[in-house]
Amino acid sequence: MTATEMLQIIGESGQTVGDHETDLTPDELVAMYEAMVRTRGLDERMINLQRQGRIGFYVPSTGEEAAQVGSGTVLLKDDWLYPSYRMPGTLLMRGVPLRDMIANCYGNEADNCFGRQMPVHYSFAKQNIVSISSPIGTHIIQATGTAMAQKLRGTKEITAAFFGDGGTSSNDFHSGLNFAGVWKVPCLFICSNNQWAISVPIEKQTASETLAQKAVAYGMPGVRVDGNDVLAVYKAVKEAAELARSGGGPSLLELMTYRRGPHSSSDDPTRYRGNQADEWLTRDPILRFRKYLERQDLWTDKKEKEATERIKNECNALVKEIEKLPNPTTESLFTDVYANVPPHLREQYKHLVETEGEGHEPDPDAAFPL
Amino acid sequence: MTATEMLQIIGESGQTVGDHETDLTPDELVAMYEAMVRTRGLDERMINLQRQGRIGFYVPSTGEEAAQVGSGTVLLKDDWLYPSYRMPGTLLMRGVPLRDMIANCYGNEADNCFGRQMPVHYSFAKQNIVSISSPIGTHIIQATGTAMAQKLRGTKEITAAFFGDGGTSSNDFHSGLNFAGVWKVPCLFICSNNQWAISVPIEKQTASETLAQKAVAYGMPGVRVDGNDVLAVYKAVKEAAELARSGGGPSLLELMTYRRGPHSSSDDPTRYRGNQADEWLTRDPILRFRKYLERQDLWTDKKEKEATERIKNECNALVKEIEKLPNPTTESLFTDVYANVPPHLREQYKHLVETEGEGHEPDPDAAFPL
Amino acid sequence: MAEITIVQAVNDALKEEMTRDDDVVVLGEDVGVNGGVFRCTADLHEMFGDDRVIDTPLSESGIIGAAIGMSLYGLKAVPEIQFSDFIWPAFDQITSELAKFRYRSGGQFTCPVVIRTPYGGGIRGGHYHSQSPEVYFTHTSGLVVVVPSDAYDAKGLLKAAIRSPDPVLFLEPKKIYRAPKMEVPDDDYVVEIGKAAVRREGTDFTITAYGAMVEVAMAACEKAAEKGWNGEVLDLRTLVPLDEESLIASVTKTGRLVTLQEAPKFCGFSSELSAIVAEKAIDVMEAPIKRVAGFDTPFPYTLEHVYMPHADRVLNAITEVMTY
Amino acid sequence: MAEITIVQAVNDALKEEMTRDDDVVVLGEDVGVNGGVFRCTADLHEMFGDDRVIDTPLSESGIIGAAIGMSLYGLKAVPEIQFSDFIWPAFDQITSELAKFRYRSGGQFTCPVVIRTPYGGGIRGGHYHSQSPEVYFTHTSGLVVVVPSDAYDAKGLLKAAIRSPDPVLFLEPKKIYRAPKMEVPDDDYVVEIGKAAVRREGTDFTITAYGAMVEVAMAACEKAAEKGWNGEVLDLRTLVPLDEESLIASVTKTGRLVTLQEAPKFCGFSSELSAIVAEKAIDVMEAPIKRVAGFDTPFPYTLEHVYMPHADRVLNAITEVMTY
Ligand SMILES: Cc1ncc(C[n+]2csc(CCOP(=O)(O)OP(=O)(O)O)c2C)c(N)n1
Ligand SMILES: Cc1ncc(C[n+]2csc(CCOP(=O)(O)OP(=O)(O)O)c2C)c(N)n1
Ligand SMILES: [Mg+2]
Ligand SMILES: [Mg+2]
Repeated sequence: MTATEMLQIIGESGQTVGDHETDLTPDELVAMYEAMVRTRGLDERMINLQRQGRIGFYVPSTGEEAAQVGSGTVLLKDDWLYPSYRMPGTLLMRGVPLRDMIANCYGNEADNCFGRQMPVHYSFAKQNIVSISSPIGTHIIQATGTAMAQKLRGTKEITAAFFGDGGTSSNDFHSGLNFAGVWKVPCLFICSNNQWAISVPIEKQTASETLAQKAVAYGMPGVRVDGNDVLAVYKAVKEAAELARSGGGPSLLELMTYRRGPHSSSDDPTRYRGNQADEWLTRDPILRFRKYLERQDLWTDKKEKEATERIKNECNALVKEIEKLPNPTTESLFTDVYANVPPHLREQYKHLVETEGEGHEPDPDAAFPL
Repeated sequence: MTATEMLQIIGESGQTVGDHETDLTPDELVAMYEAMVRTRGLDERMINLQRQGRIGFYVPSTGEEAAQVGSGTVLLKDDWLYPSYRMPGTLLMRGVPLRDMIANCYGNEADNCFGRQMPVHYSFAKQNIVSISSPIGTHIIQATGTAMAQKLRGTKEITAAFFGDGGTSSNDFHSGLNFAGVWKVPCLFICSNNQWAISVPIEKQTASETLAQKAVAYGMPGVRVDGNDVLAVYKAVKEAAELARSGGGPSLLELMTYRRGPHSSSDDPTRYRGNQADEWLTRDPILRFRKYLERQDLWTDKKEKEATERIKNECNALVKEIEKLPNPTTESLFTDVYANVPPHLREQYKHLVETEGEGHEPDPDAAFPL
Repeated sequence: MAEITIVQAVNDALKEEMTRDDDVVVLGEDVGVNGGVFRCTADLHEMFGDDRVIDTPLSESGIIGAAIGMSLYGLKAVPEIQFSDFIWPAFDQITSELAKFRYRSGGQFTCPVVIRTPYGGGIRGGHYHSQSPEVYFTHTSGLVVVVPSDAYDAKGLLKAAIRSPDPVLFLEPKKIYRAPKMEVPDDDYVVEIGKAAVRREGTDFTITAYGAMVEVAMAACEKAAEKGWNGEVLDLRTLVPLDEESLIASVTKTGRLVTLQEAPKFCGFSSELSAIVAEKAIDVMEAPIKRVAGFDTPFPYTLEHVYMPHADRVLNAITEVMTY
Repeated sequence: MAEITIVQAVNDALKEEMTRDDDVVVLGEDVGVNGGVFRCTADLHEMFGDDRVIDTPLSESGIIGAAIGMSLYGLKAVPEIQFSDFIWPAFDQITSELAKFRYRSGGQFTCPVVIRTPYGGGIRGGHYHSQSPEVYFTHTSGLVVVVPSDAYDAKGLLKAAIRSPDPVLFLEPKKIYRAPKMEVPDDDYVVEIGKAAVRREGTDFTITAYGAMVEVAMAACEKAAEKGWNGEVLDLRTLVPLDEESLIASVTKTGRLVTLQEAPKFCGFSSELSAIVAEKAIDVMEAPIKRVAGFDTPFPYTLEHVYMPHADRVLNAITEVMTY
């Protein structure tokens, strides 16, 4: 595997490319496929809820399920993850309850973050999934720091940071990979190159021939992978994880994929991209893996239908339950700014309650544009 | 020339390495040598003045004269320069009056910046030498912007940004080279790898095998040069400049050299580096070039003595003249913050003059530690 | 006269200035074919081409640094930062470089970049799409900071900013980007930087506001009027250089001051207004100076409507100063 | 009891806390073998090794980002920013990340990083080695901001900061890094964060100060005493959370306030003090609140002594409030 060639294991029609043999059992393969179906099912439900105005915002990951599930299969329970906002699939695979994810998108009493952040900005400490923030790239160097801590403590854990092609231009991509190279920490830098950063195509993002080759600047291996090929992603991430776990230091992985949908529920891609999407629409990572499994008699139409129904029903039941819960308390505005609420915040809270009770009504016109 | 091999033309004993023929005339060669001698002469005088407490701070460039002069020979009158603080030689070659440089170090009435910045933070608009600031790396992306402007205006000019090995870790090294690669602007990024950033050695700065190869991440050529070999520097910078001037886009150059002296007048390198300097002390770029010229009968002891005396005398005369000039006016504290002095600053100035006249006495204990 | 939104006003100002002056160049994330995520740069790419309407890589530091370099050379760069919450990677460029170039070079180098960026809450953007960062910049000597509150000013102030020899941070109140519409002359005009505007004359108390808070102040005054209190609304428009004179004149008349801002209260911009009054006009004050501001917490998502100042909250403060 | 400088106090605090707690890790530029350009981390590398005293690449963004990642995991990172003037590349990490992690994650993730950095003028450092950036951080909810003014506090507050569950910006006044020396107990002690100290009791006027300005305030009070005016000096020590109670108590007693800071005046920290008093205690004030501060310009080199507040300038302000 190199930084300029692209690793592929499953071809577009589900055939095996080259002489690759997988170390995954049939059960594991099927579990991976089911995780991809679940990911898309969750996404579809949430997009739908957003369109109906029942949640305020959503970021679809349609077409990027292989990247999420291929990576998610490798990482161990104790490993730390710094996810991007476009990877619900990996989170589900780590054991994050579907309920908690949906609750986050509602941002109400059920949300473990008290509705403080926009939808899809998850935080799940129990699963070592670090709080997602909107500013692009900041988490990359944080992942290096966590991996350094893991190294200093002498654990066998690793850390993985996930980001997009746009993220490679950020300041902390540079600091993150540079520090990681020097410190030789057990960190994977996994870039989903979906070829767009909102409306900016990859050619305007960087003149680097590939993103993987940026690894050269930091003295670490760079690997380019077909990101729509779940087995290729799995293999590349696994090898990089083994390297990191055994003290071999960090790697940069570029997963070549495509953002099939809009950037977010606020985006209208017809404004800036023509038919390029069409050619990529046929390159569906789920379809491709399904063909692969079907060739080996591991999957059927019936199973497909069951899996699709299952996630749909799960989502519906949870939505029904969560949707009727009340907002977080007004008090939650003031807690967690510091470990203890300091005097000036106590005063502000007290004044608010005294003068406005539980406060003001929401503005019905407020809507997020991006 | 490649990013991992190192271009060399003059060997340690002044012999020509390989089959290189220079396009420089004997007069040009001698002029380059004289510029190197001038550079060191100026440096020595200023270091001395700093030791005597007559100027507050200085940054020596001892051992890095070839990098300065090799680059300075290439750049044309209309080209724009974003220098680092360690390159008085290049500035002199661009026609900056010695007087103006010394005046800057005194920061008095004669200083074209009204003593607003520390010594060696020069600004010379007439020579297209952009104001040097202390924060490392910020100028690299500014150079990209200027080169973009040159490109948009359709000029044949180019821009060059100079920085150290430490500078490659900065945020704006990353943005500067990334933007330059995408925009394909006529910009040279010239890194003096003197192997130290204050006390931090290059191995702790980056795990990249060379700095030149960082160019790969930005889709531009990277070239590694013996930075103590003035002809190698000249050749590499010239080729990169021609590429840029003809629309071929930016390049990254790594000039391998060594910071022989302390980081600045405030630094004590014995605290952090042992004998490594000794081996490099024998690698004097001036001595090497002198041997080369002597082999061709272009230089003599007599000329050496004359050149050394000349710069010494020039400096002494200027120091004598400048040293007795008064401080900048108190008014100069308030001008140039904005194009016009706004009301609140006019008020502050007025209040100051009314209550304190020309103000307070300096603190004799204040001394810069770095 | 056309009826336009603030978005349209910004867009018109850009079009007019780019037509007037070939040196004006727009750059930023998604400003090109996409026309900006808020549509402020719509059509520009079509009208002025790739060279003058530049989609950049995802780096705010790069956007501002490049804009500085262009402007040092003589272009007039007008970068957009997509949300002001994302301006921090560029803070070094803005604070250490943009603000100080003229001063540190003894006036030899100037880079009058105009940074446009939407700021403020009210769009359900949560934590990182709602903040009001003005005070981080108003403390930085060398920057001009402008905040329009309606379409007329947005257009006139942006045009003035583009023609200004100083670097300008132009904060666009995104809550009111699209409403209400306003009549704006078709002819070329500018609004002078450095002058506040009295939006409502009154004699009993003064409210200072800027950006999206001006309409909140106006609404609060309507409510106060029902109680017989006649308030004056001072729309600051330019935060640096501040129109101190108008501030002092207004409080001298009314003797009572309520300051209003969306940003967190502690060390917010309004604190400077209090300090100026306490330094120069404390004698005229007949009541404490009350600040209505965001709470000193990060900006929330679900409870944004509780967080943000609204007319009733301002009315409470008015009541406090009027009944003191 | 040993007589030590602030540099030594910082160094001692680091040594003691690193000895007490294996999780404490120091990182930054030149903090290792070199012991820091101001020697604050001297000997640490020898005592605690490469793993806990880490020389970093030249990237402040990287230093703070990595420190956050370490601390999220459970280490206690104590990064050094070589000069506070160079903190801006890390401002995104500090403002968007460090300050907000606890809040945005509903208390699940915390990163109580302690950022140490020398600030302020008085060393002939010019433009970029002299600035006082406190207010950029005091407006950022979620950060604790501490500024010691002597060796005893430097040690006790730094130890408290390292044990604190919140992120702390620890600003070290480099002008007085080495003078004067002060007796400090050999035993372990901490100074409580969030409490101001009355450095001089007085009844006629109050001066607030912090860091290197405390000694200037003291000197000014000596001069005022010659005129028969008895001043009280309040050393704020912690800027966030501010000890408002002590401020109000002092002005309630004296009725007159002069605030003192090195940083530029406009929207500086002292403006908040004026605003608080104007909001909560305006009635007790017998004179305008005067601010002595840096001018609203970049920091100069040659004329630093004209720029920086000094005792005579403070005395002028005292005279103004006393003779009002
Ligand atoms: C620092 C910063 N600048 C701008 C934005 C606005 N923004 C949100 S997502 C995005 C594009 C990200 O593209 P990429 O990294 O490729 O990830 P993708 O969305 O394609 O998964 C931008 C510009 C932001 N969130 N943070
Ligand atoms: C952003 C920033 N951080 C830290 C410093 C302090 N500092 C001044 S020079 C320097 C080292 C620079 O090393 P390098 O880039 O290799 O250049 P050299 O001094 O070796 O020529 C440091 C850390 C600074 N000026 N700016
Ligand atoms: Mg992308
Ligand atoms: Mg160096």
